[in-house]
Amino acid sequence: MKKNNFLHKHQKTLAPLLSLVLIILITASVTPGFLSIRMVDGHLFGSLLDILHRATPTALVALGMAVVIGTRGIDLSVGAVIAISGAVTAVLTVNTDWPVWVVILCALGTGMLCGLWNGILVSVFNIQPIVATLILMVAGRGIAQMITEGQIVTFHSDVLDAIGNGYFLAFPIRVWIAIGMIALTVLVMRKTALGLFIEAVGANVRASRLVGIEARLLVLSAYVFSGLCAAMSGIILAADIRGADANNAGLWLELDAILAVVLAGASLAGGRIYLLLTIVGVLIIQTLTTAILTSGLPVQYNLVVKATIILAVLLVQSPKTRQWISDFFTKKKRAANSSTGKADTGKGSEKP
Amino acid sequence: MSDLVKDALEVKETSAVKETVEAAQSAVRPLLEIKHLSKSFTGVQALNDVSLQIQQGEIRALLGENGAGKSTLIKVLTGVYPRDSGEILLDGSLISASDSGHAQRLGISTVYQEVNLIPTMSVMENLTLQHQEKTFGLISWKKAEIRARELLAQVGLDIDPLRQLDTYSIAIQQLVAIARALSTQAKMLILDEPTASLDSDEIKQLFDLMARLKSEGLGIIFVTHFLDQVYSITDSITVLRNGECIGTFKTAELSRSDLVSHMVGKSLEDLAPTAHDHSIKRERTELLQLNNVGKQRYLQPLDLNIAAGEIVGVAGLLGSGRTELCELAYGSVKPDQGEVTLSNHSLTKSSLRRAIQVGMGYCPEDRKQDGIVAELSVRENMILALQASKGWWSPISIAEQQKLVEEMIQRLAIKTPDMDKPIGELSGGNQQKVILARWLITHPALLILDEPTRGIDIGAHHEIIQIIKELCEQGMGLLVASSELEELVMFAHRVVVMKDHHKVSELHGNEVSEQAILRTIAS
Amino acid sequence: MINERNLPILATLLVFIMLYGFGMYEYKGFRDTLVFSNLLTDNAFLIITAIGMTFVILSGGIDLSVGSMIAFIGVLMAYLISNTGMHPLFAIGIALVVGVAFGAIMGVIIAFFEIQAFIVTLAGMFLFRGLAYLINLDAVPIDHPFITGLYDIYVPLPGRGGLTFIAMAMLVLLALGILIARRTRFGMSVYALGGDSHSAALLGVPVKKTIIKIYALSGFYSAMSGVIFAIYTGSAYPLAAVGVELDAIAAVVIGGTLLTGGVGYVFGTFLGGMIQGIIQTLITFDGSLNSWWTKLAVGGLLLFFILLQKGIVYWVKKRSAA
Amino acid sequence: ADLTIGFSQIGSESGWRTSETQSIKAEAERRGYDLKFSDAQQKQENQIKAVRSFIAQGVDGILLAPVVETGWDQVLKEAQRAKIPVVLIDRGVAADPSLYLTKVASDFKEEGSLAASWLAAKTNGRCNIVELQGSVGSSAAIDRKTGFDAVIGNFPNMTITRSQSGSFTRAGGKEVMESFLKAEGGAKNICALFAHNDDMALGAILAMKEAGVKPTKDILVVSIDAVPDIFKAMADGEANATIELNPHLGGPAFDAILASQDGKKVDKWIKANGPLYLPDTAAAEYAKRK
Ligand SMILES: Nc1ncnc2c1ncn2[C@@H]1O[C@H](COP(=O)(O)OP(=O)(O)OP(=O)(O)O)[C@@H](O)[C@H]1O
Ligand SMILES: Nc1ncnc2c1ncn2[C@@H]1O[C@H](COP(=O)(O)OP(=O)(O)OP(=O)(O)O)[C@@H](O)[C@H]1O
Ligand SMILES: [Mg+2]
Ligand SMILES: [Mg+2]
Repeated sequence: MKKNNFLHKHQKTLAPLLSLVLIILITASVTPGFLSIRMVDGHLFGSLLDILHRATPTALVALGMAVVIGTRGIDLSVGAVIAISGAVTAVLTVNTDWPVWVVILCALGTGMLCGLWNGILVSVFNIQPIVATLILMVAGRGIAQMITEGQIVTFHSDVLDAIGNGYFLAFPIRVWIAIGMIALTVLVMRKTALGLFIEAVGANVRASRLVGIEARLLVLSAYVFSGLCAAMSGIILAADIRGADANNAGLWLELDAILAVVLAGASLAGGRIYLLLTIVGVLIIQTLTTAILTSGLPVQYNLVVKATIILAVLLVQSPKTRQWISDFFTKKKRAANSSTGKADTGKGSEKP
Repeated sequence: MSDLVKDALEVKETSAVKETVEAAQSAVRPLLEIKHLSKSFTGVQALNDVSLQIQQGEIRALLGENGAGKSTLIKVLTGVYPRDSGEILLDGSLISASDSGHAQRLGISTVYQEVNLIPTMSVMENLTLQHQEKTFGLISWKKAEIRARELLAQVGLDIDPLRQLDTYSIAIQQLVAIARALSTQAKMLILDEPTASLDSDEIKQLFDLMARLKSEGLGIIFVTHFLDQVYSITDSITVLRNGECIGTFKTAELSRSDLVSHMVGKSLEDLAPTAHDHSIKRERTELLQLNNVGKQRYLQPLDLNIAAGEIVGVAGLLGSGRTELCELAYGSVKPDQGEVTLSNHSLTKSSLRRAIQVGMGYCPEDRKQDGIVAELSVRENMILALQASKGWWSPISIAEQQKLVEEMIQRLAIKTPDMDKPIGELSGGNQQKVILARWLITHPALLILDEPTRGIDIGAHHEIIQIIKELCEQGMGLLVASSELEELVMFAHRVVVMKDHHKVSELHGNEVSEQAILRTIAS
Repeated sequence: MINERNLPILATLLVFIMLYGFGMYEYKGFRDTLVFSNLLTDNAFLIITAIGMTFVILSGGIDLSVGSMIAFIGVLMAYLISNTGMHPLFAIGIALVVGVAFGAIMGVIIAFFEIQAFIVTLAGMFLFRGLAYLINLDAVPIDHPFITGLYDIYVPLPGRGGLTFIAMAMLVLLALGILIARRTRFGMSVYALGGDSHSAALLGVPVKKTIIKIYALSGFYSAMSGVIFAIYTGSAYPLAAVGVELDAIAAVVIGGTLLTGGVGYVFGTFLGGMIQGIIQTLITFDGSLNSWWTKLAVGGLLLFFILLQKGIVYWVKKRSAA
Repeated sequence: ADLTIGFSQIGSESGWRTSETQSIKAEAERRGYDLKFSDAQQKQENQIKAVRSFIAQGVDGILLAPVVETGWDQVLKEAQRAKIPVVLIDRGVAADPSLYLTKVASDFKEEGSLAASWLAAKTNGRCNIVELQGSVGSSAAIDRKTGFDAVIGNFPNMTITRSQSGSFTRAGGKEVMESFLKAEGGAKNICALFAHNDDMALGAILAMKEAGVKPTKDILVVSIDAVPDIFKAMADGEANATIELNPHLGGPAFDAILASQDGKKVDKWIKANGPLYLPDTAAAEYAKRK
């Protein structure tokens, strides 16, 4: 009884987790060795590690996206911001002898600037978020290409190499970075009233304004944060291939990020967001991608498989499905002791 | 007296009363019959084995405290919520509406609680939605406009049906909703708190309309918290308490005090309005000062001072500018001339947060759009204003939140299974209480209330007025806009009368009376 | 006085006229009617897609699958015509039915499983593109005489321009869209749903049925757009129309429709699509922008027009208030 | 003569594409032509719009780098009606050759075949190959694969064991190569990598190095395009061969337009296939192209 209650209360949390476990198990049964993890050169090695490693850029972007979606916004420009910050990182590394941390700060600053731009369009000029960020989505790649002059700028830097592919305590450094960022965000959201304010603004701006929440500033900061997260992701992606690919870095990543936020149970109409579950959503998507790559499927099946599995996960997770299933079982139960029930109602209707 | 109450509370006796009423009615086949209806939400048994019958040409009051299950009954009846068990018969045949549209087609026309219209559509489009007349298979907007004007005339509204609905005030929207309900050929009309925020004139108009429909043989269910209205229009009364049907009574045979006891479950003798002293005893220290404050096409410039411990009422007809006055005073709409100061802080240009920090508070009129944050919990909704004034970096600890909220839930008798329930799932009146509580915990120096008791039951109404008075005795100033003159007269020290967006007069001390206000408005 | 609700659309019209005027002033070639008729023909498929998208957005939803649908329908049509030897009219019929059916299925998932439209249609976007790959990876020509014959349907205008079959088809579909939106009960239900879906349900709007119809209609329009695109290029290509969903959304929004739903007009979408086309044309006429400046210009002009439009609306409101 | 030429480019999706654009622009500038450039951002419809706009402007000639081979008949006919010669750049179209003046292009299939031939010679026709395909559905990917497959079909012991799309990008190449190495349990069962472009190969080389696999020693690397970075990789002993896709197509294209204006006959296909480069000349080539 008590256990049942627990399940009931945490349905929303359990559904994405369950989906993740299922996808991992199914992939493992199709691909031998998928679950194996070994120590190689003092760090962990295996497909599961690859998933974590590959998921970090998306996870960072999704983190920012979740906050923006919480304010009833959306940020389509993250892919372009990734390209811009990658380009800044590469060009500064190649063309200046500034210390790496200055370069990184510059790249992060550029990302926040991009976020500020989006934020101003949305909260000051009242342009609808999807269009406001669409502008930077289109123009941003142009900016990135301008910085790299349309070429892939290859660079070399030990620190950046380590960010892209180094290990610390057996785990990839970039995974640590992502964990740090996630932990920090969750902490700020939980331990201050910021999370409450963001959700309130997303759910009802008018009411939030009337209680004195400075909604404009809040929405603006959400986009700046998203820009920061995208910039981090951009640095990692550039460090990963030791080059800035202004044309392709982070292409369509915004869709994966939004997908992850929604898989976690958030609504694009604002309101409640779930940061940790968003990360689970990212892992679901990355597992799927990695599974398709290792499966040896012909390329033309990639998208159909991805779409089918995403749809399946969505359908399984839908609260409606759960309700129908539970209705089905209660009906069965009722049918079992229907005799008494029927007699009762029969009597009731005869009486008056 | 108290014996009677006790008797009425005895379950056996109640059902005896009920049966006699039913026996009297069973001569004719009831228009609507509800049998053993039950409905539960997670954690709440909203309706428990409710049965009732309504005849043709009967106006039935459906009464009960906030959260008693009135709205739920209506929604189950019209198929908005699926029922757990029970039967519904209309005209003797079993019906099971699958949604509101289906119910309409079956002949049940409903005005739900809160305004449920489409704010982004024009009045005409709202009125004719789903009933548009067509020529050659296409909607004819010419006919629609004619029809819309007819319907608006029925409820006595003379407004431009082509304008967008949300440019009109809540009261007008409410009337539009009623007009819409009349647009269908119905056997049953259900009105869930249609009179909240209406003025006496509109209410009279509505009652005339109900009387006419009654004579045409419609059955009407009417939900309200105003007992006067119950006694002036209804034939019979069904009382719900905690989801249970307490009984059905002939209006003429039930005294007010008995009715209240049935609703509340205990006798409340001190509900009668106590005589109110319209003068303040303490020394006058000014709180709010409006100096020639106005805004073009919004409100004519006016002066207004409120002192500590003073309650100033704002009266006026629908659309007279009461809400506008409140908004300018609070600062949610910035005036384009004049000065606003609160306890010597100039607020003319400052942010709302600053205003709240120096002691301003505002309960808006439109609870659904401006008040509640539906997805958030009762607790979060209640601490929102306090938290906002503190800033995001100094959070109120959960323990403290729980303490504050628990206290308010007790004090205002808010009916909720727990404080983490989303506020959107509370009954309308309870939502209103939460919004009020939101401001009470900020301990404001000056609280502005726009229609504060909208949709609140008599018990709570009484309680809230007590709280208001108490707070003022402790030195809080209060600006209350209300369409209920009786209420204003009960506690206001001073009443500002508005007309056509400017202040026409101010009644002081013993001048304050319903008649005086009405006279000022009429002049 | 101008009705406030028509203001955004009038502002869009004004922006379009100003732009066109600028083009005529700046470039000689722009003054020919050919430019205008090219705008109609070249943006036909985008506008058709955007009309379907307008209904979706008016209802408060979104449909990301339209671009992939265009590619899928084209490939399907090509397959039916060249591999089964079917007459193009039949192939078009089947393709439209398939488009409507897939749209309706997405609608069912959105309505009954209560999953957000963004995500369902995102999955649809992956799925349709994937299905296109499965039918045919390569680009294939559709050179059936019936299809090539359509190019000969042509109403010349004064100057070098003329209305092509494609432009006319678009205009017919536009008129149909306007009628559905403003003159049918379904259309009003769409507006109601977008304005406040909860209230709409209480007012008796059949919410689920309407949602399914909306996505089926969007499926119809994007399938139609797929057909038009196939006729336009005389070929089918599984990578066609990538990113068209975003262009369509932008066209709808530039046309004055609110993404939050409930407010907007189909005709505005037409103007929005034309404005997007004109941006492209102006950039080509200029011809001096390199690749990255092209991107910046597209984004910048988009922003400029949105701000201009907002400015006009703001200014008129202020004027009429004074 | 001072010509006005319209140039409809696909986009700027890769470094190679940008080089091509720059080369053509530089050539036009050198000759004093007025080049109207239009970037179609990977969209065929934009290219059609651009060609139509060029026609409306009455240019003297049009260069078209078609994003896809089909779907040009109509607009080419319009150009012909307006008597504007069209030169196709870097790939052909599936239209009647009479509709365009000429094409200045290499043959993707031939590039694939050349890569396969080199690999067959290098491994004596005995090799398990992993393939990094370009963007799914793109003609470069399809044709390079077709050309490659046609040649290895002659060698029973040459098989493609894994083939996935790396979308022509470095990041894609790296991620897919990582998964190949995981799925095959390291380099034991892989003898060579064939990448549809250099960028994917460069990404794959990074993946190999991180997995402790030595490119060229454990796995042979052959790719197409000849971008500068691949020469550096070859010089460092990390790649084996690349086939040049010539980006300098402006000169022959303009010459063709001039020739046609003079009423001379122009070949329908001006081949611009590049040679296969090997590590021996890599350092010098890198210095030249940097
Ligand atoms: N959608 C819902 N989900 C969960 N609980 C609900 C929902 N709607 C109503 N309830 C609960 O059912 C009970 C009855 O609510 P209902 O709205 O019927 O009250 P009411 O009698 O109309 O009150 P009021 O006078 O305040 O309008 C309340 O306890 C309320 O919290
Ligand atoms: N043209 C308009 N556009 C937007 N909002 C408007 C417009 N006209 C009125 N309102 C809003 O409608 C609300 C009610 O206005 P109204 O003049 O009816 O106030 P009232 O006297 O308080 O009437 P009520 O009895 O309804 O409270 C106010 O909040 C006002 O801001
Ligand atoms: Mg109620
Ligand atoms: Mg008011």
